[in-house]
Amino acid sequence: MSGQFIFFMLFSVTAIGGAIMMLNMERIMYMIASAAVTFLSLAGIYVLLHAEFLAFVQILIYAGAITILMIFGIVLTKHEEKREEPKRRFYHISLFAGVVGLFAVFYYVINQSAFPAVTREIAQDQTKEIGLLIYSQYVIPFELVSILLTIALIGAIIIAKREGK
Amino acid sequence: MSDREKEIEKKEEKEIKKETEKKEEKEIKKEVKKDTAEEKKASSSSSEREKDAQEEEEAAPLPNQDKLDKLVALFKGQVSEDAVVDAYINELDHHVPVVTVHSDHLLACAAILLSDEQLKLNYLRNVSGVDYETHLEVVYQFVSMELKHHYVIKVKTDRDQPVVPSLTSLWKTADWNEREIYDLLGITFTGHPNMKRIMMPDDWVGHPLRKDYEAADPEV
Amino acid sequence: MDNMIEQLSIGSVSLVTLATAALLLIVLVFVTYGIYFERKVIGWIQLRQGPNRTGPFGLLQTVADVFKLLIKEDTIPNNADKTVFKLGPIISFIPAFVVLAVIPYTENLYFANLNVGLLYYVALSGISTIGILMGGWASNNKYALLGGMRSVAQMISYEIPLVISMVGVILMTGSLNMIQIVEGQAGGFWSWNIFPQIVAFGIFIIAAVAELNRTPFDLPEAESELIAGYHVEYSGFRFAFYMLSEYVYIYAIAGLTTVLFLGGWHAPFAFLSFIPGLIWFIIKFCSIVFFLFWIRATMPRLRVDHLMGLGWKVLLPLSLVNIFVTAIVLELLK
Amino acid sequence: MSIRTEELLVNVGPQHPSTHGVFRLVVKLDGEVITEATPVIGYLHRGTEKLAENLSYTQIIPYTDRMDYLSAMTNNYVLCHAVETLMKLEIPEKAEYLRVIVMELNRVASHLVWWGTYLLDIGAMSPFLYAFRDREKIVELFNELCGARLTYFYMRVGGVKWDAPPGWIDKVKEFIPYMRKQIEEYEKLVTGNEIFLSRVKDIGKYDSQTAINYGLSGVNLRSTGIDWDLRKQEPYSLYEQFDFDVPTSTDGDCFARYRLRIEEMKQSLSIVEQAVAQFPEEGKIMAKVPRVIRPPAGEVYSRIESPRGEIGCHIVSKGKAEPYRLKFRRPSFVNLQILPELLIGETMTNLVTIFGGIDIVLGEVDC
Repeated sequence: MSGQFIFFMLFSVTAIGGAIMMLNMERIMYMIASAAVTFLSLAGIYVLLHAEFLAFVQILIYAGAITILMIFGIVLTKHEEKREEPKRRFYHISLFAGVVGLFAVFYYVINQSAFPAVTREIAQDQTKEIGLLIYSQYVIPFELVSILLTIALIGAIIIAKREGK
Repeated sequence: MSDREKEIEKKEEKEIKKETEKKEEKEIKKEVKKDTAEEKKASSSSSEREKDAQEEEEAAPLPNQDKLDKLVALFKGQVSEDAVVDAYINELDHHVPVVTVHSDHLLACAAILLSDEQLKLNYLRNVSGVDYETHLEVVYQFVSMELKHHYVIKVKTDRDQPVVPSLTSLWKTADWNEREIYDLLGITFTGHPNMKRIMMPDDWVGHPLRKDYEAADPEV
Repeated sequence: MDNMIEQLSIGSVSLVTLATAALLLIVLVFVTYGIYFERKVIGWIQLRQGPNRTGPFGLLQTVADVFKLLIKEDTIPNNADKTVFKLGPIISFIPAFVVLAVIPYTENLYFANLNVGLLYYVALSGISTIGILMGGWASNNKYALLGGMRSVAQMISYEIPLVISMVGVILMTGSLNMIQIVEGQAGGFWSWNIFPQIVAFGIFIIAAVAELNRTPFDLPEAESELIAGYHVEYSGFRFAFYMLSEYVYIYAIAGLTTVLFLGGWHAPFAFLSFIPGLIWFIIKFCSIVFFLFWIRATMPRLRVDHLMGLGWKVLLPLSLVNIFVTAIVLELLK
Repeated sequence: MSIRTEELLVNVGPQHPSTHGVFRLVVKLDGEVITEATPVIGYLHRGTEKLAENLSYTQIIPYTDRMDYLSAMTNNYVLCHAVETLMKLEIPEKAEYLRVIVMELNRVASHLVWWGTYLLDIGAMSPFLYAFRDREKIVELFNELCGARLTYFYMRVGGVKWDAPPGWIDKVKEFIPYMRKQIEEYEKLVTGNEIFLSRVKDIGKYDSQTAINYGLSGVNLRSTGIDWDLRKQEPYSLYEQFDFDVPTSTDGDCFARYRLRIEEMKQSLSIVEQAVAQFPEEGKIMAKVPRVIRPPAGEVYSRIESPRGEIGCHIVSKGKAEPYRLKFRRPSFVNLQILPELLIGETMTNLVTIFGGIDIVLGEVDC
């Protein structure tokens, strides 16, 4: 059992655990904390995959910025502390069946498909590699994404301004 | 932090002070006992004092007499004949003209003080309430920053149902001052936006500055 | 780091543990005497003595203070969210300590030689903010909440110019690796990044002080407005953890500044290089720490809106311009 | 779409480092912006006015020390002055000189405390300690003169209690150039600081009309351009003899008030300088006053310029040894009224700046 495997198990369990906690927690603050756990675990898995750059960007953006943004929203706005879940037996059973079915499908597909065993040389300087790829092969999607984000930013400003009036 | 320091300093000071105070107190008490009889004679009601002042006026015209006459004429002419209850010159206080106004006409008179070109009393420097045992009195000290003169306006009110119109609409200074008078003397100012106690707790009973006020604990 | 994960043996695990313990010890000693030093420096500036009672020259004052905090009764406000309240200081402290791993002291003395060292620092230091906000929110105190919100707003606003000002340095070296950044500054003080990147240095220092929540940017804990800000309800060792993470960040920022701008362990003149690199590092490090204490004793506090304005309207555009100019100059010199 | 945000009700005080005493301000916050502010006072109410009705005039003086405890000398003076006006007393010249010297020194000391604490509120800690170092020198001078450091109980009806001890006047003489140098240094340290300027400029602005309407006095009034200083307008004591300026400004903001207080310190020093130069070595320090002071029946309102503005004393006497009614017009109490209006629309940070700029002493507000 290699260290890599132990850490992979650890991170995947915390990632899934965080996701489940997030759905089941009652207080919003806890939900966000669980989400942050998931984000961090994912970053850990990235590290295991030798994608350090991605891992720390993941922490920076998701665990840092987005989580804080969400907490901000919650702290500043009024929200109900608890809400009563209506008990729907049939709903729960069908939900459970659906989840089991989905798992079965995934398991079957992943088990069946043969992944091409390409062994790629791990780049020494990934940051450089990513930069090169973004600005050569993927330049158009990259620019499109930046346009989209700019539009979102402007939209947010416009909404906020209208609110102010 | 600054406050704590001040507190400590205060304490130090107090101890020294107490000793000196005590000594002096003793001396004074001795004197007071001797003179109690005299004091009784000397005490006179305010109305008597005002009469005395008026008599003096007739004897020789005092400085500021013209100012007082003008003001009285102004009130009588512009507001009402019975607006002015009393008017005299307070010799002891730099010959300041003092006019006692009827409380029904206070607001109108005050508006004149503020607007009249000859008066321009735009600054209300102080409002005091006095309990004369027979009645309550509110004393307004006015000054004009432009013309640099000083007037005193007084209003008398009943002791059991003390009501005086509020001057907050004309001078914001009056706001807390009137609240303080309400709190300590129990005069209600009609038209005041927030007639609540200011110094004492909201549920306090009685008005401490009244002469017949009895402290909850007389020892204190 | 990669190697360690792959060859997880008892030997390597114990080595890492030992090294971590050593680092923790160094940091704790730094914090202890950093606080002592701060109080002495500020005392000296303010015509006071500073601590001089506990131990010789008051050297044990901080030890006594920490001991007091540790044995103090642990109080949690009644209406506080207990779990989050307890979690806050820990979440705030762990990243503060973890970021120290990538700071190289000399070419041989470092804990992790990470390719993306700088990014690692920036990413993890952002997590502390969550701890602060959690503490502020969970205390169920209005002042704490205001302080928490302020500090988060401030830290987010200043993280951006902080990172972007680093980009200039990254451009100069062409690497995110801290050791390579220092190597790039070898050969006399004129080749240190502080001179070609003087604008970035200015932005970095301002943003760093803001990140540290220290005067003149100590709005989150502005005692004259918010009493103590986000940690107003904390006492005992939880409070100690918040304080500890604050001082560990001073350590981290001072180390980072030395590495990024002051040439790390390199001597300012070649003939002085007989003095070991670690000494140079410590000298530079200490002068940054002193600088931080010095401005604390001198400056009044900034206002919230001015702070935000400064961050977004001045530092951010300036740092972007700095990148732009650096890139053009580098391209021309190629 | 609308985002519902909560309004926060914050109690600033009665225990808060920036309220300079037990003052409470109930503040409604929308984010960091104040939408409503309600001052609550009375925590330090000691009933001085009621107590005074059972005390002889000399016994009241120590109570005045405790009103504006940063400027006890002016408080002493206003009461003595009121009684002296009633009794038409002639005060010996030497006593008046001593009174002017201590009042002006007290003004400097009071402004120093204000300066230090104001900068502490703004977030700079060092000036606070510098200010207290220099105030200490004044306090020491007072200590030598009257044996007290804060509540002096120095003046009496008819004069002062203690003559200047030998060498005291020389010490005051030495102090003046020292203090001038210090003030210069303070200005270098603080007045030009960009952060400080951005904190106080255009903050807490009001115009002269508002100031008059609220009955503000002292620096709070003069910062709006009104040249109104009772030492000039209604001269008392020896102030007519001295040559000094009344600094005014038309800006009406916190920075104007800051500058005026610094300027006032300089003017006070120049008054002290003239007073010690003309100081008569010989002469009495007490007028002929009966052992029990019994002013004639009558009414008087005397007012002087305290460091915080117009402090007044309204006495109704019935010819007894105790006043029938004694009312103090406390400048802090009147000046504080404008606070709620100034705070609306400001942030929490400006609250501290504006509140500090008014310069109140809680002992005086509650009296």
